[in-house]
Formats: sequence, C-alpha cells, structure tokens
Amino acid sequence: MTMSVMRDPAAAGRFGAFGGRFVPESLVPACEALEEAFREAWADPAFRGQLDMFRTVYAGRPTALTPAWNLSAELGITLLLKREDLAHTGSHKINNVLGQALLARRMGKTRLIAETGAGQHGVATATAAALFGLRATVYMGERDIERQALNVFRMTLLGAEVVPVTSGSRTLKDATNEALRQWVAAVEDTHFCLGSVAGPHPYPWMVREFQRVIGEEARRQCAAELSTGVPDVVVACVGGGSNAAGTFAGFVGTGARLVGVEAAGGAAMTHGTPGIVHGSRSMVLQDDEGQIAEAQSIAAGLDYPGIGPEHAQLGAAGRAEYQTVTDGEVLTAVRRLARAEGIICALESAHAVAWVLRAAGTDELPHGSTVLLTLSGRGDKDMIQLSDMAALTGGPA
Amino acid sequence: MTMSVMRDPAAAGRFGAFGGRFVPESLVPACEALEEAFREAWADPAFRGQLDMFRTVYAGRPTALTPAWNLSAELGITLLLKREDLAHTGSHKINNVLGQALLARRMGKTRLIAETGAGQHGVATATAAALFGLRATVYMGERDIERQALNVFRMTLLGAEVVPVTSGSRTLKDATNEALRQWVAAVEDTHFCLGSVAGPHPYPWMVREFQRVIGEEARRQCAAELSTGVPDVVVACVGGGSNAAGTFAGFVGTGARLVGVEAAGGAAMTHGTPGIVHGSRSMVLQDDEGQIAEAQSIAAGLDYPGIGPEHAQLGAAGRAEYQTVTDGEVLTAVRRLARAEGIICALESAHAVAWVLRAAGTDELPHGSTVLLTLSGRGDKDMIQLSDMAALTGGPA
Amino acid sequence: MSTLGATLRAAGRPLLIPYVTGGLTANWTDYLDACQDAGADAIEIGLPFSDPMLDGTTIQRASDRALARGATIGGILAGIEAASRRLSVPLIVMTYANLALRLGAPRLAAAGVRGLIVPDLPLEESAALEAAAAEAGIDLILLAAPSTPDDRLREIRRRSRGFVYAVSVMGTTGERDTLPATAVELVRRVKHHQPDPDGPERLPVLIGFGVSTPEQAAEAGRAGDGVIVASALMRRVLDGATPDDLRVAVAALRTALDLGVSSGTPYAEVSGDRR
Amino acid sequence: MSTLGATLRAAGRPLLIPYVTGGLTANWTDYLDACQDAGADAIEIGLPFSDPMLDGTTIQRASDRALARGATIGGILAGIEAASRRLSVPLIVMTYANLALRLGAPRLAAAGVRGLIVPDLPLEESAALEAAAAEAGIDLILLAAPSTPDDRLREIRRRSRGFVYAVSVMGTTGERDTLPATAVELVRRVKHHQPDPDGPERLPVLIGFGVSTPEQAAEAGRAGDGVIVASALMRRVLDGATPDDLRVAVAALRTALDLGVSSGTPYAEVSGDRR
Ligand SMILES: Cc1ncc(COP(=O)(O)O)c(C=O)c1O
Ligand SMILES: Cc1ncc(COP(=O)(O)O)c(C=O)c1O
Repeated sequence: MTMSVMRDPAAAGRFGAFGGRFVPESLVPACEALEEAFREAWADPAFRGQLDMFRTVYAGRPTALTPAWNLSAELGITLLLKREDLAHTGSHKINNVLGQALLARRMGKTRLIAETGAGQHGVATATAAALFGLRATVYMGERDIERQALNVFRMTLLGAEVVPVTSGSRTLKDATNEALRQWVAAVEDTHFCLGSVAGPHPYPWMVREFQRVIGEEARRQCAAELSTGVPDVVVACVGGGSNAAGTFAGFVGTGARLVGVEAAGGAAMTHGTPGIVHGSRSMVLQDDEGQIAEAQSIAAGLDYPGIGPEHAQLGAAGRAEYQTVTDGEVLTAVRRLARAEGIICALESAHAVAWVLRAAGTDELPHGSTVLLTLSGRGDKDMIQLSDMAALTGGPA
Repeated sequence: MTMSVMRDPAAAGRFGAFGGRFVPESLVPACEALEEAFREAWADPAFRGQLDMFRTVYAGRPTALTPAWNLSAELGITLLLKREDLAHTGSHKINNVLGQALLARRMGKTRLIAETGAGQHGVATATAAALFGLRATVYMGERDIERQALNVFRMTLLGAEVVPVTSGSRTLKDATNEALRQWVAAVEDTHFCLGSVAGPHPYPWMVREFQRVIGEEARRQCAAELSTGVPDVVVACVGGGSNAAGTFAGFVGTGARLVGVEAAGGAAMTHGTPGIVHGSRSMVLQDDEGQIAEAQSIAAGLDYPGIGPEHAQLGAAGRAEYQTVTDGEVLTAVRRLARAEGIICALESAHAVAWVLRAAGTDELPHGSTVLLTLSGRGDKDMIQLSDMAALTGGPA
Repeated sequence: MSTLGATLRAAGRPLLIPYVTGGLTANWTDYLDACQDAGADAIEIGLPFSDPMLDGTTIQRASDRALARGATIGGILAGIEAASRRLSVPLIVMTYANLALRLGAPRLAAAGVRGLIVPDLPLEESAALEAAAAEAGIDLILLAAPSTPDDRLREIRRRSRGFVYAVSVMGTTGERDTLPATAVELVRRVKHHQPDPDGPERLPVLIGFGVSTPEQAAEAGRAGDGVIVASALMRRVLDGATPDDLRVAVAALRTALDLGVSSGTPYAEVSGDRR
Repeated sequence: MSTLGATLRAAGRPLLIPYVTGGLTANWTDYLDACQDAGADAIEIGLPFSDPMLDGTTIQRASDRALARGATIGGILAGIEAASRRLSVPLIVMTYANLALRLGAPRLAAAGVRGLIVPDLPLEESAALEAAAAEAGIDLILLAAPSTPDDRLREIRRRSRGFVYAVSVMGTTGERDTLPATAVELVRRVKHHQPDPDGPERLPVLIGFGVSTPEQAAEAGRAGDGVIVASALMRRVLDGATPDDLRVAVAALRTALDLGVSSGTPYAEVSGDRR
C-alpha cells in the first residue's frame, strides 16, 4: 500500500473499484456544485481557519487522549483513548457537521437536512444549524426514534424538525433514502448534511477530510505519549465509517495496523458483497438478487447495511482490516470501560472497546501492544435503552 | 474589599462571620485530618501536577471559552460562555471530585461517599471512584432519584451504590444529612466527597480551591478574548455555590462585578437568614424557629436551602451580589440558548443565562457590557424531565 | 425486431407509457395486457428495490408490497418473459443501479426487455451499461431533470436510446395537482438540443413523474412526445383496482393524449378521478 | 437550686437519663412524669430539628412526627416549663446548633432547663454558648466520641459541665444488639483524664447512643456512671406505648442499672423487649 490512499479521489470520486456518484440526474448538479465548493473552500486558508476556530472555541477541540490506565494494566497492553465523547454534542459527528454547515453557508444555502441513526448526527446538525442560523430538518427511522428518544428531544429543543421515516426497516438506511428524496425536492436552498463517509461523491471524501482532525490530533498526541511514537494498532468502530476514516487518515501513512470494528449484525465488510446503495458503490449487506438487507445492531448508529467506499478500498487493498463483535460483547465492553476507567461510552464506540477486550493477549493483539482507540461518543444517549434492558435482566446493563 | 477574600480561611475555617465546623465530636478528628492532608497536598507540587494531569488528560481541561455570538448580537452585550458542560461527566463537578479522590487515595482511604442532588456530583464521584479503584456509595433524595433517573443509572453503571434517602424533603439537603451520618460510621476507611463549597471546614475552602481552575482558566481566556482584558460582569449559578466560587476566585482580585444566581425557590442569599446547617454557619432558608425550609426548584442541583459560607461573606461584604430567577425564566433560557447557540445547558446553568437575558439592556447590565458566564453543565441529564414537561404543555420545553 | 426507439418513433401519436410494479399482485402481468389493450405504446415495469431512492410514497408502497408478498426479481423476469411473447408493445424495465448492474443487459434481453431505465445511474456512471445494453439490443433510456444544465442535456440527448425521459419536477415520483411548469420548460430545452428535430436521429421526449390525470397527460402530450404514468395507476392497484379497472384508467389517458384536450374536460370522470 | 452536675453527683447510684422527643404526641409531657416515676435521675428532652445530622432512623422519625403534627419549639418549651415546676428531676435539652444558638441559654433557663446538649457544637465552636450557659445557670454538656484523641478528651472533660456524654460508638443514635466495646474503652479513657477521680471536680461519665436493653444498661452502668437511653424508648412510643408502658420500660432499666446485673437476666422481659 502506498501513501496515495486516503487522498483526493478526483472528479469521479473513485476509491479503487468503489465510490462514484450513483444519484438521480436531478442531484448531479448539486453534487457537482458541492464538490467544487468543497474543493475550493478546502484550499482556502480562511475557510480552514474559520473551521479551526469553531472546532476549538465552540466544539472543545483538541479532544483529550486518555490512557486507559486500569484496562491497560488488566489487559497487558497500552491502550490510549481518543476522547471524541468530550466533543460538544457528545460525539465526533460535530467535526463533520461544523465543516458542512460552514460550507453550506458559504454556498448560500439556508437550510440543512440530515439523516440520523443514533441521533448524534441529527443533534450535531441541529446544533450547527442553530449556531449558523440555518433551518434544519432531520430524518430518522421510526425504530431509532424509539431507541433514542432523548436525542429526538434534544433536536427539537435546538429548533430542528424531526421527521419519522416509516418505510423499510425504519432505521438509518431508510432515513438516508428519505433525506436523499427530500434533497431532490429542495436542492435549491438546502444542503444535505450527510453524516458519514458514505453517499455520492464528494461526501465520502469530504466527510473524511472533515473528520481527519481526529487522526491528526491523535497522531500528534501519540507521538508525545508513546516511546515508539506511533501505536501498533489503531482501532475504531465502523457504521458508515466516518470516525474510523478520520482516525485512519492520521495513521495511514504510518506502519500502524488499522482495525475497523463493525457490529456483527451490520458487518458490510465481513458479510457484504459489492453493491450500490445511497449513491456509491461499496460493500453492502444484500441478498442474492441485490435487495439490501436490514442490519441488526444494539447500536442505532451502526445499524447500517453499508459502509463508506473508502473502507471497501482499504479493506480490498489490505491496508485496513475489519472485525466484528456481537451485541453481547458490546454490553460487556460498556460496563467494563465504565467500571475500569470511569468513562461511559456510546454503544457504537463500545464496539471498538469490545474488540480490544477480546483480542488483547491473543495473537491478534499480543501483550505489550500499543493501541490507539477512538472513543467516538459518550453514552448518555443510550442510558434509557440500557436501563430498560437492565430492568429486564435485573442488573445494570 | 481587599484581596484577602477567597484566601485560606485558617484553622477555624471562618469566612468573616460564616463558616466554621459544626459537626459531631465523632467527626472532628476526620475533618482535622482532612484539613491537614489538604493543606499539605495543596502545597505539594507533585500533588498539583498529578491533579493537573488528570484534569487535562482525563477530564478534558482546559474547557473552551465560547463567545455566544448570536445571543450577544441579540442582547447588545458581549457574552462569553465558560464551557464546563464540555468537561468529562458533563459538569464542573469533576474538577472537585478528581481533587478529593486523589486526596482520599493519598490519605489511604478506600471508599468514597457522597451526597448528590442533580446526580452530577454523584456521577462525578462514581467516575473518580472507578478511575482510582475506590468503592463508592452515593446518597440521593428519593425525589431527585425520580427527576434524574438517567444519572442514577449512570452511577450504577460506573459501579457505585446509590442509596435513596427518604427523610425530610427527600432532596439534596436530606441526602447531605444522610451522607454525614454515614460518614460518622465509616470514617476510618471512607472519605466524604462533598460536592459543593458547603459543609464543615475544610470543605468550603478545599472545594473552592479545587474549582478555582474554572476562574483561573477563564481569566486567562478572557484576557486573550477581550480588549478590556477583564469582563465587566462575571456570572454563575449558585446551589451550594461551587461553580460560582471557582469562577469568582479567578476574578475576585479584579474589578469585575460578581453575580451569583440562585433559584427563586432556593435563594438562601436573598430570602435566607444566618443559620447553621450541614456543618457550617451561612445564609439559610429557615423559619422563625430555625427549622430549615424545603427549597423548591426545577433544577435538582439548586434545590438547596443553604449556600456556601464564603458566598455569605462575599455577599455581606458587598463584593458579590446574588440574584434570583424563576423556574419559568429558566425554561425560557434553556430553549433560547439552545436555539441561538446550539448549546443545551443544564437547568442549573440556565439560571445564570436567565439572569443575563433579563438584565441585558437594563441598568443592571447595560448595552455594551462584557459578561463571562460559567455554563456549569450540560443538559443531557434533564432531557427526560423537560420532555415530560413538554408533553404536558404541548411544546418542546 | 426493431429497436424500442424505432417502434416509438413509428407510433405517430403522442406516446403513452404506463408503469406497473413487477410482482405487485399474483396476477400482476394481467395489468400489462390491460395496458396494451387500452392503447399503451410501451409498458414500463418496475423491478422493486428495497431502497428506492427516487420514488415517492405510492411507488415505495407498491415496491414494499411486492417484496413483502415474496416477489423475486427472478420471478418477475419470468413473468416479463412470458408477457413479452404474448404482447406486441415493447416492455421497458425500470430499476435501480444495484439491481440493474447485477442483472446485466444480456439477462434482461433474454427476458424480452427492450428498454431499460436506471434512475440512479447518471451519465458519469452509465458508460459500461450503455455499451452492454447496445450489445444486447436494449435501449438504455437516460433521464433529464429540470436542474440539468444545457451541456449535460446535450450529452444526455446524445447518449440516450429509445427516448429521453424528462423528469417533470425536482422531486420524487408521485401524484401532483398540476403539471409543473418545469416539465414544459425541460421538454423545450431538450428539444432545442435535438440535433435535427425532424431527422432520423430525433428521439422522442417523454414526460414522467407526477403525471396524474388525463388533463395533465394531454398537456404533457402537447408539450412533448408523450407521457409515462406511474403513481396515479399504482395508487389504483394498491387500492384494489383490477386489470379491467386499470384498462379504463389507461384508456382515459390514451384518449386525452390523442385528442390533446385541455383540462376541464369530462375525461377526469372517465379515469375515475373525482378530485 | 443546685447545678445539674451537683444533683447527679449526689445521686449515689448509676445514673439513668431517659430521652423523650419534645412534642412527639399531644400528651408528650406525661412521658416525662413516667420517667421520673420510674426512677430517672434526669430527663433529656429532644427539641426536634428538621435536619438531625447525628440521629438514626428512630429519633429522625420521632422528630419528623413531632414537626409534622405541628409541634413548635415555643410550644415544647412551654411544656418543659410546666413540667419543670411539677417534676423534681432535672430536665436537659438536647438540640442542634441552629436551634440552640437561636434560642440562647437565658430562654432555656427561663423554661427551667438545667442542662443542654448540642451534638453538632464541638469544642471549637462552643465557647460563646458555654459562657452564656454558665451565666444562665445551665450546664452545657459536651460529648466525647471513640475517635476523640486524648488531648481533646482532656479538654472536653475540663470544659464539660453536668456530665460527660460518652458517645458509645462511631455512628448515629439507634438501637444495637450489644453494647459496643468502644463504649467501655471510651469511658475508661475519659475517667483516666479525670483530674482527681474522687475529688469534687469529678464529672460523671454517661454512655449514650444505642443503649437498647436493660442488660446493656447494666453493662454500661458498670463501665461508667450511667446511661442515656433514647431510641429504645422512642421506638416504643412511636409504636404506641403509653406513658404507663414507658414507665415499665424505664423501670426495667432502673432495676438493671441498680443491680448491675449482667446480660441474660429476666430484665429483658420486664422491659418488654423479647428479642
Ligand atoms: C457515537 C457514534 N459512533 C459511531 C457512529 C457511527 O458512525 P461512523 O461509522 O460514521 O463513525 C455513530 C453514528 O451515529 C455514533 O453516534
Ligand atoms: C450542572 C450543575 N450546575 C450547578 C450545580 C450547583 O452546584 P454548585 O452551586 O455547587 O455549583 C449543580 C449541582 O448538582 C450542577 O449539576
């Protein structure tokens, strides 16, 4: 693998055999305009400076790098946590949204629409819309609305409209379809603020660039923290794959092993085949005829049958590997991290923790390894869901 | 007023006519030992360095100073928000708890007990206990347990035991009584991790010192942000008064006006008289015979009939002033801050915002004023309570 | 067999292409016969996809219902194959890229399919399928939208086969109260880019998305070369319309188109639409 | 009138001080009479406080109940005043600093109070009240705890008036199964600091907190100079015991103390305690 990975995918938006722009003709001009606007803004130091200012002064960046002192000792490894849970609104989603909202404003758009699964991206979008004086509509699957009621209320409080999506599996994938449909009808004044490294070009590239800050900060922080400078392994959970992409972007040029962790019930890399969904070609969970499967994960943010096209490329090229963990392992990981380190992470983020717990001390992750793990978000949003489950099983989580 | 305010209150723990150590003889040795240990640790650069490290690497300090761009424009003032909502666990409480937990470990204690109102201090205590391998028991009024169910679950997940307190008003004041009682019985191996600048000496002093970091950071940040260097007004909400005390400590030596904002239904400074509760003499809501009144506030963390003794002194000396806002103003403030700036703050913190909203443009806070406001915590914990209320009234919050 | 384009150009009247969701009912191919009987010039058959990004609620519901009752792409293709032997009008398949690229042009051709519409396969992504379709004798019909700039329109017109699908509106499929002004304007722009409006290269321009009533069909027929009608028909089938019922509705569209009548005529009653 | 200390020193037997929550029932002062009748050497009356930091659940409940039924400090003081005229044993008030400092020694003295216990007023905070109490002729009784170091014990012993209240255990008030070893040890330490064990300066040392049964009272009486019994009595009243019932219970304690009997004797039955 050369350094050419995780760079500009050029006009066609290709990541090897993946990516592209599979959208209705109605949306092509909007995607092109967005690509051009992003390319231009991203090359503009003033735009970057403004984004940096909001990241720092508003969103609380840089986020801390916390050694997991107790788990490290228990597991015989050195585990460092990149604390996106400390970012404003509680997850890495704000990084991307601040970038897109600034860009939307620069393009003269007055409204944001977004899809959301766990609600974190919806909350982040509603937040940026409030900050920049834009209107916001968030599409959310009916099932996710039930699972993430707190985030629904947060969005409403921030002044966004939350629209339940009742089609298909009533989760993230259907919310994404609906947002795309609505974008077609409103493309004039509306920016589609897509929440992960998925969708048509330029989204996978643009969102990865907006999330790159995670990896770049972590790279610097690891250099200060580790005698080796670079960790042996870099691990992050993968839904669409934005926190992982942003993290990997900081380390793809190093010798670090890159590990993405998917939900066992939403493991597009492990159980998927190449396909086209939501505007790009990537690995997809689908049946023999190409019907997209419904993912099944305890974590609404990972309940997604696809994955960003760049991950498909990284996987195909062997530069990153993709692992899966089960809902049960995830619940254990949430509890174990909470009790060992005093950090309650999001169910999504706990996937990365769960893999480390399983792999540590095996050939997968031998004793003495150094590991950077991106903790993509905090668990507050999951407390109702977990406490309902605890009530059922009679114990906390 | 001279610079001698907000310094070491010496062995008797006096702040003018207030403070002291009104505890059972059984606890006197423990308070003395704590005072001595704190005095010694606080003078030890190694202890301070260790605390700094945990604050930075674990708790996400320094927290951002965010200009409230939109509200400032609307109100005709310059409003800067000190973002304790971005600190790990979601409020300023972690500052104090990290200090006390480190101190407890240094003293060889193996267990923390704490009282909590909103649950933020309980969560912070449970967090530090998990991090430092201490056991934790948190006493919480039954009414607060209902209002703050999410925080109760968070504490349990962190491995703490949450004990409902059913006596008296079943809120923070009764939880504090219970924690003091339990401390008497367990003083050998247990540190009472008190959550505000209340209680017997050395707590008001020690907690203010552990919270001083808010004011010191804000002072530096304001110096960089404001042409005048120092804001005209410094404002913070006041329950026991720890976030306010920590904030004021950074500005008491400047010309800034210091404003503490109490809940109208828990306004010990405005409606109270001198009295003794929870181990110190201060301003207290009480009846003619000295029975302590039950406070009434929408914010569990401000639902407290007392206030830290140093505030009583600052108020008596005229160095700080204390204002009140109603529950209704607080709800409006939460919504307005959310919609204007994309920040959902805690109901407690919204008291400070509510005062600014009311005062801006009046003689109280003329156009052109510069204001530093400590946003003590984030609103996630309040979302169930607010959404239940919204369901009743048919609108968000 | 002549190409779809040749067949349509030979029709000599405003073109009518009704849409039927494949597999929607057990007897779904009977609706194809009804369409032909009522005067369709071609029939568009939707292969239901789990994630129909460009469809409005009616076609979404039709797709969901077809999949829910166990319809498979294989089964629907078998139905098409049988129908193509029986019917004289050309059959066109519309489906999304994930299904279309998987199936491939040869398999569609083998089922008797004469045209293919892939709404999420814009110019930049369609080259391979265009070539394969040409090879297999299938016309790959490209879509133009109101937002499409002139240079793209020219390219779409150049590369489209069979006809140009003019998407009437910035939006999804679905019934609308009136024919949007954007439809007429788009047709005007496409026609302006016809290299030789009367030459053999001339491609029909059909208006689709939201053509809901005979009046709207007549209006669209006057502006362009014909219409594609989907949601207005599938809503009826979802509500229980039989093949006979559908024949009446399609016939009303046929008549309106042929007469080029303006709105306000009794055809609304013929079509069963009493709004 | 002689001071409380002089009265107690003159008793010449193990001292028994039962506790009654002021205002607990409408007829609460009848319990005072019952205590005297049963042989109390003095009676401790609790002024209920909203925030009883050092009380266990029984006394908390008694305080809550008194306040809930509308008892006021003023009303209770009036009851004390009347009782002090009627009764010969000294009455001692126990309450928390917020109430005690508000009331002030003169007002208590005017109500006939002879001793005062303020559990949250340690040495460092008590000087002013000590002086005022002395002035008013009230003995301010100081508490010693198992955690109190020797130098503080000496100071407490020096400054306490009436007696020294030896808190039996690190904990709140409340019944316990056995008399804690810490109680005996604490009494031994206090006595060791008596300047002259037999001189006129000698202060009685009474054990309080958790003395629950006659057996425990007897044991405590052997170790020190007597006992204060609160929760065990107030539990009975909360459960419905009449003044007569209370007299029986106090009498059982009296007898046990006087005989200095060890545990396992029939006094448990006399006291109504059948655990
Ligand atoms: C906390 C958190 N982590 C991870 C994800 C998954 O998104 P991605 O894979 O794009 O990082 C989500 C999505 O909602 C999330 O909320
Ligand atoms: C967010 C928040 N702010 C303020 C307070 C009040 O505490 P203090 O007055 O000590 O700052 C609390 C107490 O729980 C709190 O949770």
